[in-house]
Amino acid sequence: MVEAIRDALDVKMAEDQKVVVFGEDVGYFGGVFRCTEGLQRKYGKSRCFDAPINESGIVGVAIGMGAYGLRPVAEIQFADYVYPAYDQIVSEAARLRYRSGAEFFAPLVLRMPCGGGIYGGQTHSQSPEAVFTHVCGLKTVIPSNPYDAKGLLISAIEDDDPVIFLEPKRLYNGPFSGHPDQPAVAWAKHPLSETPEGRYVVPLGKAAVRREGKGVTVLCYGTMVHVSEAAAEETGVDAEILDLRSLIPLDIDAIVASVEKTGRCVIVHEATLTSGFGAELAAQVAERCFYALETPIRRVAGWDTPYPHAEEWSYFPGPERVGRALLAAMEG
Amino acid sequence: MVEAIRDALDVKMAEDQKVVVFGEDVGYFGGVFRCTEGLQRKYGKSRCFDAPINESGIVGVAIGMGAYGLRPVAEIQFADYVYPAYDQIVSEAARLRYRSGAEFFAPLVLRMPCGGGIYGGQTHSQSPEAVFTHVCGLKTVIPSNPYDAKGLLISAIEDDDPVIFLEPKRLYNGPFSGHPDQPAVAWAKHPLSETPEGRYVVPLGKAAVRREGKGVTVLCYGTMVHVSEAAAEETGVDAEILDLRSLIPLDIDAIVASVEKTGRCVIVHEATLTSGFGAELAAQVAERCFYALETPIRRVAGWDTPYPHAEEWSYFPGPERVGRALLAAMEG
Amino acid sequence: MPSAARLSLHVPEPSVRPGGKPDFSHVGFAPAGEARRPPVDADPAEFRDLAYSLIRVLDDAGAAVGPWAEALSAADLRQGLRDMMLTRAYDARMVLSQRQGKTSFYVQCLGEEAVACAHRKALAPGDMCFPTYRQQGLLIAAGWPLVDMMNSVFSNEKDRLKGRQLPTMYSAREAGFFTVSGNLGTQYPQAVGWAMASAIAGDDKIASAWIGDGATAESDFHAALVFASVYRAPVILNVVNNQWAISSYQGIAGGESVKFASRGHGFGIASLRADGNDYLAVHAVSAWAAQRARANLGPTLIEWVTYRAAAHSTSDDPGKYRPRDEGAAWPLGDPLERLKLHLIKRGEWSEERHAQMRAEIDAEVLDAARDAESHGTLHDGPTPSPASMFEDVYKDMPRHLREQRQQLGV
Amino acid sequence: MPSAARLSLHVPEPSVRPGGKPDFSHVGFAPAGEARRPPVDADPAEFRDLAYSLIRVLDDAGAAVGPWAEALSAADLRQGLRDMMLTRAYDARMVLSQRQGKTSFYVQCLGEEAVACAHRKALAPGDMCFPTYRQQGLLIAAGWPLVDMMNSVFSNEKDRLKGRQLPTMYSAREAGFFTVSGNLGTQYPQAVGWAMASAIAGDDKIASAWIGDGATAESDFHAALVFASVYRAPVILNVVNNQWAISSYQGIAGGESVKFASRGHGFGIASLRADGNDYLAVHAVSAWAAQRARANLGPTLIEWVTYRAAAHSTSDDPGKYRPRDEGAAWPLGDPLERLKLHLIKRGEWSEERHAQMRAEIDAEVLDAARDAESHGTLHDGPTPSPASMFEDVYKDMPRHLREQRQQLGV
Ligand SMILES: Cc1ncc(C[n+]2csc(CCOP(=O)(O)OP(=O)(O)O)c2C)c(N)n1
Ligand SMILES: Cc1ncc(C[n+]2csc(CCOP(=O)(O)OP(=O)(O)O)c2C)c(N)n1
Ligand SMILES: [Mg+2]
Ligand SMILES: [Mg+2]
Repeated sequence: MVEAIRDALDVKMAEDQKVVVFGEDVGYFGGVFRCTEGLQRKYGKSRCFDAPINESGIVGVAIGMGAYGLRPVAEIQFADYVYPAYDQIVSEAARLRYRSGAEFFAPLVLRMPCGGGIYGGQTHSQSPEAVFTHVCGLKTVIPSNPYDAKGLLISAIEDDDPVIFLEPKRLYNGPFSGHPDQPAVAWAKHPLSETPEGRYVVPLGKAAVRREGKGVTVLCYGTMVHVSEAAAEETGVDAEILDLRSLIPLDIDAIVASVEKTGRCVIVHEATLTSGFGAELAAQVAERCFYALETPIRRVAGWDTPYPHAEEWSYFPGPERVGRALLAAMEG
Repeated sequence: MVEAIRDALDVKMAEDQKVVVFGEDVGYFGGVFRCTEGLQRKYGKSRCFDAPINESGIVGVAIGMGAYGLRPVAEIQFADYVYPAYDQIVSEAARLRYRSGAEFFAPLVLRMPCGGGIYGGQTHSQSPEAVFTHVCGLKTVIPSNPYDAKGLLISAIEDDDPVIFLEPKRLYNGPFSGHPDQPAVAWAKHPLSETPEGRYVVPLGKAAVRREGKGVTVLCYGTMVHVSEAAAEETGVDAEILDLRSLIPLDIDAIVASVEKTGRCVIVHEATLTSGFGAELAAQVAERCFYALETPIRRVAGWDTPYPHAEEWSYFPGPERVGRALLAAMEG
Repeated sequence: MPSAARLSLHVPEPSVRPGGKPDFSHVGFAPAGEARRPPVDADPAEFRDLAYSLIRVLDDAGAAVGPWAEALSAADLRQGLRDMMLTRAYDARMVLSQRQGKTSFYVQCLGEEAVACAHRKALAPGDMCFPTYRQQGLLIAAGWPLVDMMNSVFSNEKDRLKGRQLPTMYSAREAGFFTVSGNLGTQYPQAVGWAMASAIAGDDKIASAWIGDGATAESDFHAALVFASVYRAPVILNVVNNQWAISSYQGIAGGESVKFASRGHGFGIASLRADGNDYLAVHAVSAWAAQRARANLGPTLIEWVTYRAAAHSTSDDPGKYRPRDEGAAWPLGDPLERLKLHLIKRGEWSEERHAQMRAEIDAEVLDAARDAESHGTLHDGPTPSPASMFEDVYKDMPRHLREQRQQLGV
Repeated sequence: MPSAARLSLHVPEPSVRPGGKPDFSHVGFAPAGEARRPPVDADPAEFRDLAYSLIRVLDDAGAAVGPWAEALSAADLRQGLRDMMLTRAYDARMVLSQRQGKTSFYVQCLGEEAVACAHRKALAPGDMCFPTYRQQGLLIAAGWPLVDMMNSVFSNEKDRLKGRQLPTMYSAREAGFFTVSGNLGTQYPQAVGWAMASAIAGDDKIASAWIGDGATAESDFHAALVFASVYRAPVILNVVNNQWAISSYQGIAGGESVKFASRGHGFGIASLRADGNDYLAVHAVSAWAAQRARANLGPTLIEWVTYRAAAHSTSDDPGKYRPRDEGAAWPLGDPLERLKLHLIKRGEWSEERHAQMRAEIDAEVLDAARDAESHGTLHDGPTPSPASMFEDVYKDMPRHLREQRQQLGV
């Protein structure tokens, strides 16, 4: 997925002089996850450069650049480090268009690796999507595979609204079913690893059905798509797996259609449970599909604790926990 | 309610040398809403003082003070200005105890006026509780009347965990039913305006039934308690109104008991709808009361837009909107 | 060797409180004409002293003296005087309107008119200001229509911000006036980013960032200085030190032990401290900084020393925390009076012409107010439609907002 | 008059990249003994020059020279040498353990040992350090048991942090070592708050805050300086300038045009720049700052000039962004070698005693490692219980966490 992200940046930088890429260690070095490798050499230091370690400043200057007319794509080194920038994101990027009567807007993309599974401990593992989905004016996107990563990132860069672009770091180098004991798999053999050359888009606001099924609808995104697939295989539950891809805007039609078909719903995310985005999904499903639901909606999520280092796999909502929820949903 | 808050601070400052109060304009002047008036004079400049305008610094130094052994009560002038401090709250205050194996902790209280209804526009009207309820390690509290304000604030100050203490500013000087056209009412006549002298506590994590009823359960807090009461009166719906008071920890027993009795649930908050705390409430009710629910859970909340200045009353989830939801919940 | 058995907390306190005798000896002000004027391409390390002195041009007798005195035409200065008078009259009218309930809130800039008005004239078309709520002078000096500003203050049907913003939070892209944020300090790094973008694009436009003394304490101030210095962004970093935040004086932001201008030194940023009540000084120093920025020589930080003569806003009563007569003791005088005196001294102005201009301006403001009021005020007359509340949250209204708009039934 | 038709963005670049010839001329270093030593109660405005010079005590021949040379006993210095050697040996072992898969990650402080080790000795019991992940030397110089540190690195059953934290994120209240945060800069204002609390309580304890050159760019750095200066908090503000963040050099944090020590000037904070590879200088300067703080004279900011001789962490390969032989060209030498030379010169040490101490230390580290490993390593042997994952989120476990613990079935 690293290559797909780099490719999206490359395509857009080549096509549009206005696209600039910056962040901590993204310039000469090419980013701690190598997503911007080679871009400085190719496009020059004023199109791809290192930023001082100040996330609030990174977003603040990106807003100014966007207001000027550029299309900044800034990297936050880990999603866990986005909080210092929260004010600039919430009070400024998200509101610029509104408060100025559309005179100014901030077409910025904030890329950030999220999620655990690499023994990163509590400050290299978080999934903070819910603190963005609550903020009107932002779009929040999270790919689960290279094809989507490239297509969604191109959409995000072309979008005139600020986009929070979360990249599940455990997927950077391969899909991950949630079995840490199994050998790591590379993307190569995965059907969604192929990324067409040049520009293509995956539109924001459209979910994808990753697995069709009639028994229960699974709403998930990012790493949890692969975990849910594994759980469905392993339990044999006839699950329909929706990869939401974009949380805001949300593809509520796809969700409702699936839940009305299956009558059951399991929601899976890696972020902590309480007030996570799963709560919003559950609330909407409960409201819109009330009469179709045969069993209670279940949420499987990270526990309401910081992400621990050693007990990472007790924390991670793996296929076993998801599988139990699938079975429970089938039973009632 | 201003007096109740001031009284709580006074009681604790008198009782415990470790309690210190600071924030922007809280010292000599006594706070823009007058909640700390007279405290500097009474307890001296090193127990109650003005802070530089740096919310991140305010919380950061409060954490350090807490780690030293004091009990800092810091004021954020408006909840809308808490975002610069978000990193210190989320990454630090909330995690100190956990990451240090309980060697250090931050017994701080962050007071902040929230909510609209005073023509404050988008930066003096927000209700950001949901960006705190998602963060494990924090407690989030919001009173709806003077009695609770004093008792909850004393509990919060005595609590060894960091507490976000939201004060609905529209309630500072009187209850508010959500009818801006009706004359303002003072607290004096309200049954919950009496605050016993000296120390008493309202425990964190306990909801209060404000109105008993059999038809539908209303889950609400802060200003919306009064609005919901008005809506119930005006529609004649036999609503049971729960004032949650504390969002984390949540009194789930009280919620479940009520919804199982009524079979219906309406959730009301002033914050924007999507990913608001109402989503968590809806998710939990949907999961725990699935078989008791007769009609879909409904959420009434602020629209997913910034809080507008002139159209404040089109934005505010007033008794008419709540009333419509009550009627709809009764109908199914 | 000094030692203290026990530590104690130092809490800065203004030299006087209500009832006391005003004292501004800490301002440390210097006679006009004294501060030197380095070439714009001088190394900032060579004029650090200028952050501790005070650049002044107009002396007490109204003469323009010293190396910072420029050759501004009498016409330009008369225009400057007019801009300041218009700003003051506009403010007075809006404060009155607020008292009359025509709007919810207002912020005037009484006593600080020179800072914004003269600065604006030192910028070029296309440059972008990132102002606070107290820089209405930038708009007025740019010739922006008063009635448009008033429409926003009244949140009426013609409000270009569709009633969404608090009064004084203008936005006027064409006038080089960035949308004002209610959040202090946030616009400072944005200005730096805008300036960086201009540099990246190979443009020749510069940015001008604004912040108050109190808000320099905000962390975004630091973010801005870091980025501005690292990338040598073409930006002017204005700090308006009007001595007060709301009730807390500049000492609570750090002004007790230093001059705010010196905050630039730790970044190698050219840093100047200037008399903000001196139209000529503001213009000259601003022009110097603008020239420096445009020559790709990087940022300049300027502390404008001035005094907030009125309340913080219509919600504030300064009599609660400072002597009511403090303003009268302010040593740098009134910017309008000082420029008027200078023009009269130059033989380019008179009391009569002044009185006449005042009358004209009053009429102009009144006309504008009547015009604006005819389109509604906050609680009276036409307002923006509630439906517009759902617009501009995103470029295209997403489905969930369309649904909510329907629910509201608009 | 300089002018640029078009602006362009300046992006700082280190003087060399891989393949180039190392160059440290920008460090601007000065001979030992040259920098003056003001009295601790001097006004910071009177020694601003000390932020631009470099306080050094040990000269190239190993002699202690100049006004900052203290009368440290040979025993103290031998202990200092031992602390640094132990730190280095501990680091080497932990890096090896990481390579062997016994833990996930490690951060060494190779080349920077003097900064933490000597500083610690200048503090008193009860003082509190707010370190980063690279100040293990503070713990070691405080005599904290290596095996306890290793237990945390291995996240084993004896880890006092219950396996929750990344390696190197120690916490040891008794040792005056505040829990390390993975988030850069956050602990800086916390240290100030702790120091303010000590002052409020009328205590005599001081705080010591730590940050790297790269992280000075973080906004919390500013917050800390604002609060420290306004309230004159008894805190030492250490900036460890080891020339590099991860792959970005100190110029990206602003070090291209200024010395980080000068960041204190804009706040009126006493600011010193010192040789961080000189045990004697670190001790003397730290003691000066501690004395100042304890005498209620307020904060001191100290830039320690040093060099990160190894990779940023075990996840990093510095050969990708700087010459592999850059360390050899570092002009301030190796702190261990320099102190060793000094002791030998004083007749208080010898190559033989040094070799013997090294052997002792190696054995001590090996013993500790065996002990710690017997309690488990990250993927092998006993670990903290999964149930403990739910503890300490709150003081008392709330109902929803009890439910979740039950769901996990532990
Ligand atoms: C982030 C934030 N914190 C607090 C406030 C509340 N507030 C509004 S104006 C003000 C004082 C600002 O003082 P200063 O920067 O000196 O500007 P002045 O009003 O004097 O022009 C405060 C504290 C705010 N608007 N934003
Ligand atoms: C808020 C935050 N942003 C980014 C990071 C990622 N990060 C970890 S260490 C580091 C470099 C820090 O450099 P410096 O402050 O010079 O300290 P050093 O490692 O050299 O001791 C970065 C960018 C982080 N930990 N926290
Ligand atoms: Mg001010
Ligand atoms: Mg460094």
